[in-house]
Amino acid sequence: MRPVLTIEDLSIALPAGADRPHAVSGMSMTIGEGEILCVVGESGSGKSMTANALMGLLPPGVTVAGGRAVFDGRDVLALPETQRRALRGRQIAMIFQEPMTALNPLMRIGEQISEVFAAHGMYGPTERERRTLALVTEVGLPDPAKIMRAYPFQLSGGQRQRAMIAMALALEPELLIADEPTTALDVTTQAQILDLILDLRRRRGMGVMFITHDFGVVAEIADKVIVMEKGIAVEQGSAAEVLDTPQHPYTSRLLDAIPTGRLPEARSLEPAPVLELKGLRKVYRTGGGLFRPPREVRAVDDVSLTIGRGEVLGLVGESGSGKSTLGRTVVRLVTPDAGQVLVGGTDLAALSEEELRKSRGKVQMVFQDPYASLNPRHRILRALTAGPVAMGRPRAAAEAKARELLEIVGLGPEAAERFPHEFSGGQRQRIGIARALAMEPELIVADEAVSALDVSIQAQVLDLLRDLRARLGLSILFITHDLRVAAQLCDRIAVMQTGRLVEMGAVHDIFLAPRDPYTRALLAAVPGADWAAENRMAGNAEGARP
Amino acid sequence: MIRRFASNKGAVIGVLILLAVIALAVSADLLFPRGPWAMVQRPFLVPFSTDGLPLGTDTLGRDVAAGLVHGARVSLLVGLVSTLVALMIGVPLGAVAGFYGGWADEGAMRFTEFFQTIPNFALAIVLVAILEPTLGSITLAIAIVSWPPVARLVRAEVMAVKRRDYVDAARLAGLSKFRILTGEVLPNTVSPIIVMASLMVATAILLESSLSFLGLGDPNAMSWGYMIGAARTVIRSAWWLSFFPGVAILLTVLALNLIGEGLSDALNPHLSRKGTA
Amino acid sequence: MAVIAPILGRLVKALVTLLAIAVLNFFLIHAAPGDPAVVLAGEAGAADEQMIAQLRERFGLDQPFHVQLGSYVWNIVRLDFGYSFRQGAPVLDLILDRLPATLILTLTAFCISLTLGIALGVAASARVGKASDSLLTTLALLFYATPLYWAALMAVLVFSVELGWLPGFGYETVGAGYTGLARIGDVIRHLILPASTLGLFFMAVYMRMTRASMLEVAQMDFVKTARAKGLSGPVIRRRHVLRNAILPVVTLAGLQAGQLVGGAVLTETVFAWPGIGRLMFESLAARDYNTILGVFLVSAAMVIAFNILTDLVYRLVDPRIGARA
Amino acid sequence: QEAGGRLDIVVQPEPPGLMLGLVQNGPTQLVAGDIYEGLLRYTTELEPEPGLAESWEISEDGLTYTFHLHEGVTWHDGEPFTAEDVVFSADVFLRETHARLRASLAYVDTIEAVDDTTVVFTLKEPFGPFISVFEVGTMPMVPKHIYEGTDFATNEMNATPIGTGPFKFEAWEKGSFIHLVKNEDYYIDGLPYLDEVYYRVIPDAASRAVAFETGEVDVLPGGSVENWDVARLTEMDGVCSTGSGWEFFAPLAWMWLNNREGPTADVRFRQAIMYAMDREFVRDVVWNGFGKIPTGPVASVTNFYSADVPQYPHDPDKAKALLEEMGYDGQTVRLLPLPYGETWQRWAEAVRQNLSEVGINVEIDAADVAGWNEKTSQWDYDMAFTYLYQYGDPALGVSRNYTADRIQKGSPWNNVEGYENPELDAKWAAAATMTDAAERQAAYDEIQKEIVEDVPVAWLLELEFPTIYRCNVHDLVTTGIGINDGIRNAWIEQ
Ligand SMILES: Nc1ncnc2c1ncn2[C@@H]1O[C@H](COP(=O)(O)OP(=O)(O)OP(=O)(O)O)[C@@H](O)[C@H]1O
Ligand SMILES: Nc1ncnc2c1ncn2[C@@H]1O[C@H](COP(=O)(O)OP(=O)(O)OP(=O)(O)O)[C@@H](O)[C@H]1O
Ligand SMILES: [Mg+2]
Ligand SMILES: [Mg+2]
Repeated sequence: MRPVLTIEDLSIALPAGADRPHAVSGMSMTIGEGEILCVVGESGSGKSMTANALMGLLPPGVTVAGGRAVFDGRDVLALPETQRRALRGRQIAMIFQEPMTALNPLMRIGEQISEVFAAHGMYGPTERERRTLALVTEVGLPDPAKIMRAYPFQLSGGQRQRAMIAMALALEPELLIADEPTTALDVTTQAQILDLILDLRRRRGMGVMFITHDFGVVAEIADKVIVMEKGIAVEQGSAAEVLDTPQHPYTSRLLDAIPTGRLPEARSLEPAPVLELKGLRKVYRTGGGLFRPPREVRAVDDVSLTIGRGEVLGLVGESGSGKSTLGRTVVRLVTPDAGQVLVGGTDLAALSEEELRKSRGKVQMVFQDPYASLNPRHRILRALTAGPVAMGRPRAAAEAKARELLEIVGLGPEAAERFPHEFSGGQRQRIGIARALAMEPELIVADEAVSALDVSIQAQVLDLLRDLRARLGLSILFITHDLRVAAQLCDRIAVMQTGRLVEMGAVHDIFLAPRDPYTRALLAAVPGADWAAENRMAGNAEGARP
Repeated sequence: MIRRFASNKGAVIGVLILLAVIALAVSADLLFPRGPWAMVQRPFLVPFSTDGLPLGTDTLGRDVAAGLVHGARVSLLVGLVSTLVALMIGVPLGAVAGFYGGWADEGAMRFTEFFQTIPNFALAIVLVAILEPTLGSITLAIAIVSWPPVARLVRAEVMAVKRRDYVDAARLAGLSKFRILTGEVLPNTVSPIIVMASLMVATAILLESSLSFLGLGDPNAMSWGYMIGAARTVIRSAWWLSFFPGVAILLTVLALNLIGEGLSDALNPHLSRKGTA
Repeated sequence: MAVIAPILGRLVKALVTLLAIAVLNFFLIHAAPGDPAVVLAGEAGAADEQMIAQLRERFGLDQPFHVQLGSYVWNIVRLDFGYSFRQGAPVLDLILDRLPATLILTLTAFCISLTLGIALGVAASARVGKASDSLLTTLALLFYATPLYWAALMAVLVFSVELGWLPGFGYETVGAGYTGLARIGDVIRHLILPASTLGLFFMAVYMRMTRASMLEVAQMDFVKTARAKGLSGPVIRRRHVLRNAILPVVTLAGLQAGQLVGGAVLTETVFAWPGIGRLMFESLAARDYNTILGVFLVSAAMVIAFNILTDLVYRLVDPRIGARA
Repeated sequence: QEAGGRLDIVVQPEPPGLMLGLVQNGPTQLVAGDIYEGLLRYTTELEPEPGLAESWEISEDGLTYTFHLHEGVTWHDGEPFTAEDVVFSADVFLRETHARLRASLAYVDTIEAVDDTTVVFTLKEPFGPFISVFEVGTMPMVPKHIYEGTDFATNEMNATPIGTGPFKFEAWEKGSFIHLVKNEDYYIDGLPYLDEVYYRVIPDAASRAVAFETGEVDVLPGGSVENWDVARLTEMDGVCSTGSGWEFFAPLAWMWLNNREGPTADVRFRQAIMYAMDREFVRDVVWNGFGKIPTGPVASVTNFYSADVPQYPHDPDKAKALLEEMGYDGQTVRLLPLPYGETWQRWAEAVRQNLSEVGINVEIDAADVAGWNEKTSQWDYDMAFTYLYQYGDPALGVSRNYTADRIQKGSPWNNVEGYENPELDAKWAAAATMTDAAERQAAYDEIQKEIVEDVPVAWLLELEFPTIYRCNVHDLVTTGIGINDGIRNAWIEQ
């Protein structure tokens, strides 16, 4: 196979004061024609920097310290800016992670795509328009003529990512660099985009450098894999080699940490319900003014369910399906329009502001973003004791309890005196859990509590939750969009679609015998599902076979 | 943060200038015990021509240097106090509007909009004219015309902060709304308020001098604006009378701006996140 | 268009605001010491009780306060600004006489400051960190920190008195009898100094803001996308960065354009510009109640008009606004 | 003399209206003095000379004044001016609208038109200064055919005033200028010389000076630029100035001292103030050498002035001694400056400094014109600056400030200080009704001597407002009223 790009001994220097001297050091690799190379690794391992260096888009202060990147017979790293610019978009194209922000909000989609032609002085206006239309059609956007006239905000995330891809493909580049192009999308959309990329690769025969941290995605599309750790490529090889017989311990660690489809043993549970939802409804009305009717979104539509003592109920569904709204209604951060939230017999939904404040302790929440869920100005101790003290617990007792909890979640008691910014994301999430526990709740709502974390850290937090469930008999409403994660922890799973519960049942039933077509679609869209299934077949000791 | 601030050359210059001005203002009575109004020499003495009167004398033979130093007091005082008062109006209003939303927000914002609709400078003039020009009324008038942007800023910040998860966490912890507002939300809106305040002091100093120029200054308080206003009729024959106070205003406002920019750079979450993430 | 409805809504609110402003001002101005009768009597150099009583009666000041307020508000509702007894003319006429001058001055100042400010801000941001950027930012800071009136005095001194290039005050050459183009040219010559001093401060504001906004937008993801397309620096700045960076500048400019009308008092005074800022100040000194109230209302209406205009511009520039609301 | 040309004159502040019969403030008279005319004019020695009245006679008993009007005088709209107009003006119009004249008209029994050109004023009792009330600002002639039977204040013609004067109203750009043009049908052939006059409104004093420098305006009437600029401007080439033209008004500045309460109620305190003030310094520095230190209530150019009065030189020690004697306890006294610009502000500051040097605590009270009027007319002050015109005669412009019957709340133009001296009141009254000049002089000599002892107010300065103009303008100031009178004699040398 003819190599499109050969990187030799690439090093990228970070400015003084960064967490390490080099973002990337001594990296080498090749991408062949029509080949997909996946670059994997944890956050901060230097994946994006590699891509940016190739494009000549390194942020100010970050410089190429050494090495070559031969593309089309030339070292792109050494080219003067004008020639690099000619290369960009035309021979090497790139797509980015955030479809929300990667498009100019003030320009029509069509304009943004045809701008690529203009940038390289190609074709006249009518020809540009024609080609843009063809591209929009090719990436599978509906109603292409209309989409071309649309603004980014009028498109969904997946559609925007398709538009980005259309842009990247405009001049039929030989190399496409995709920096986590599906991370921000939900599973079904992700599956579509991956399909699109595979399809285009096949038809166009271009080389693809695909950056991801998700081994599921790797399993789905990669021909070759390169694993990065702290700027160093620790392992590379064909997808099969790396996934099945990892050589480097870091790779193994990453692979181990992935929530595979392995289903844990079903546990026996007490029937006593901790939480009962009856006919819960929440409708959002937005906009609306003096002269226009408001827009209505039925975020939660007639949902009834129960959670037993010590049970973990997983709540899954696509983005916007109403999971968070349901979770927030349970803790009554959102007041439902109708229905009951019965916790230990009291209907939280019917309490007045003041009564509610008193019974706050019963249900607690762990939040998604560990960086946003702790007040940056308060010490950890204050975060853990404010609640109990407000509930009337003596301060000394609350503080003792806080230190104890910190120990339980795997942090030393001395952590109490520190500020949030002194902790890593995973550690903060543990603090978040400790904070919820400090209120001695009967139920914890965990809304995407591990979604923002790196896989290995995700695994640690899941372990902690499992451990707490066992030790304290916690009941958890576990909200996630990741079915694999749900399978790790939950006893039962509820599937939501556009505000409604479409299916609910034991993990095994949902995974192995999904009844609702939506559930089936969700399951099919999980990247690397086949690979995971193989794994499962490979027969792990504790793997629960059907 | 302090390190980042200190590494900003402009900000350091700003702090140095401001400290110098404050030092002069504080030691005014020591340096010029006779006060700014004493007629010490012949009028219209050119600067540097007479010993002990480095900046010359004004239309009545008063020491320009004494006026400048005593004027620093008034200008700074008006700037600081009016900013404080504006904050005292704007912060609670903005906070309540942003935090409670609904009718409170609607009401507070209508009120703010109302004050933003009245032409600012004109309102200041009318207020001073009505209350009669004293330091107090001038300060109040400046505060009244400068609080609406504060309220808007605080409201926007509060609305942003109140959506953070830790605020929800505090609600779940059973803290009262008031405690959440004062304990969790407001402290996290302080940085942009500080930046804005530093610029407001600058604007207030300019505003005071403009009012003074229109003859709406406190006749018992020597201020820089008063000096320029009084000197403008002799600007042709005695340039130094308006030049020195003009430069004083310019430098002080400049210093405050430099400090404001330095603060905003140092406190800007954008930049700081980039540095650590 | 979908633009009409929210504008209508705003207009309704604006009318309520204006009425409230009228009432507040009525209270404020009546709280000031002295009344127009006293001032007129004072100026006459002689007065007796009979004269003051006559004047009060003629001005309606002998009525109880609430009656005066009521009839004032009722008149405002009917768009009747009342009569200036001091100047012996309907307030509306007085204001309409002066308004064009103010509008010409402030709009020119506004346009100068906005275009120059944005242009310089863009230029500075393109050279960020270089000497020319420092020079521009320092200049902007200086303009920002210079008291307006002081700059005005200096400008007259230099350009009018010393150099004799430009007229230092007034609206046109009095009694020259220019017509047509000659007259326009004459007015423009008179306009240059006041408009540029009035615009100087705002130019500095817009420039700093544009620069900061440009730098901030330049950090955004879509700019990276644009670079990945192979677009050149200037094209990116113009098509992508500037268009996004200009939005906050437009907002601020809209807020300030309205304020300019009421804030031109100083410039109008120094340059003897026959605008409504001066009319307000002089009427205030004379306690010519109806006139002050009228000017206030008109300038407040200007503020509102400019805000609505900004909104419209904003809607044109930013497609998200109309759709979201 | 050359005919033709245009004159640009500064008017400050912009007059509220030009109908001189309704509004009598300074700027109005400056402009409207060209449009309207009175029966008489007054020389710089305050001798009456013909105006609309060609000649006049006063009866022996001082009770009958007969005026013979010029023939062929017409109003600007072409209507003839007759004795009926005089009767209407004095007896109907001005009686209703002109407060100052009303006081003098109180002495008048009847006003009758004998024929078209003869008018007779009959007095109830003799009134010494009566011959001084026919100046244009005091008794302007207004057209009967326009105003009779209308509401004077709201008559639409007020916007386009019709007079008999040498110049006709042409246009008024509010905020910019007032344009007058030559009255081609003026009753004196060849007059006026000028084709047109522009009165220019320039609100800032410094800008006014610049306007003169750059040749934009030709005449700066007294008081239109600050004193510091006067010296500079008059030193320019081709620039002349004259202090003449104010003899009739003889503006005298003083500080009202509140005789009712506070330290200022004590005559020793008031005398201390007189000694404490360095009036020469103020004259030389603040007024740039213009003006004269007054000896008492009557200005030196006004009729019946007397210099034989107690003197108050600058003597801080004497002031301190007086304060000591009265036992002044350091109570703060408020000083209300006249809000007429920088000069007056500086003046107040200088006085405050003088007073504080002898141990008097002074705080300057700030107020704008309206506030000043309000405070003074409501007697809410301790010391307040003011200046007043004397109109050529103590009975017209002086006594009103010192007699008990003129203690009237609500107006700032009377005995605001609250000085009560019944003995002197009687003397003032007697002096006003004397007809013999020598007799009157003796009476006023006595009054001045006594009142200066009491210091009811602190006399500061006989103001001199120099008129600055280009030297090629001739005969600008020909009367005791200066350019406030019609400038019909002014001409420009080309
Ligand atoms: N603008 C910058 N200036 C300085 N250092 C930076 C900058 N951007 C990133 N870094 C540092 O470079 C290193 C590599 O970052 P990079 O963005 O390549 O990571 P990544 O593998 O793409 O991570 P992620 O999965 O979070 O996107 C990190 O240590 C990061 O802190
Ligand atoms: N405060 C709100 N106001 C208006 N609409 C809202 C609000 N919050 C959520 N919605 C709408 O309600 C619907 C459900 O939102 P929700 O956040 O519950 O979804 P989700 O399943 O949690 O999605 P994700 O996986 O993206 O977090 C969405 O259409 C959303 O746009
Ligand atoms: Mg990355
Ligand atoms: Mg969610």
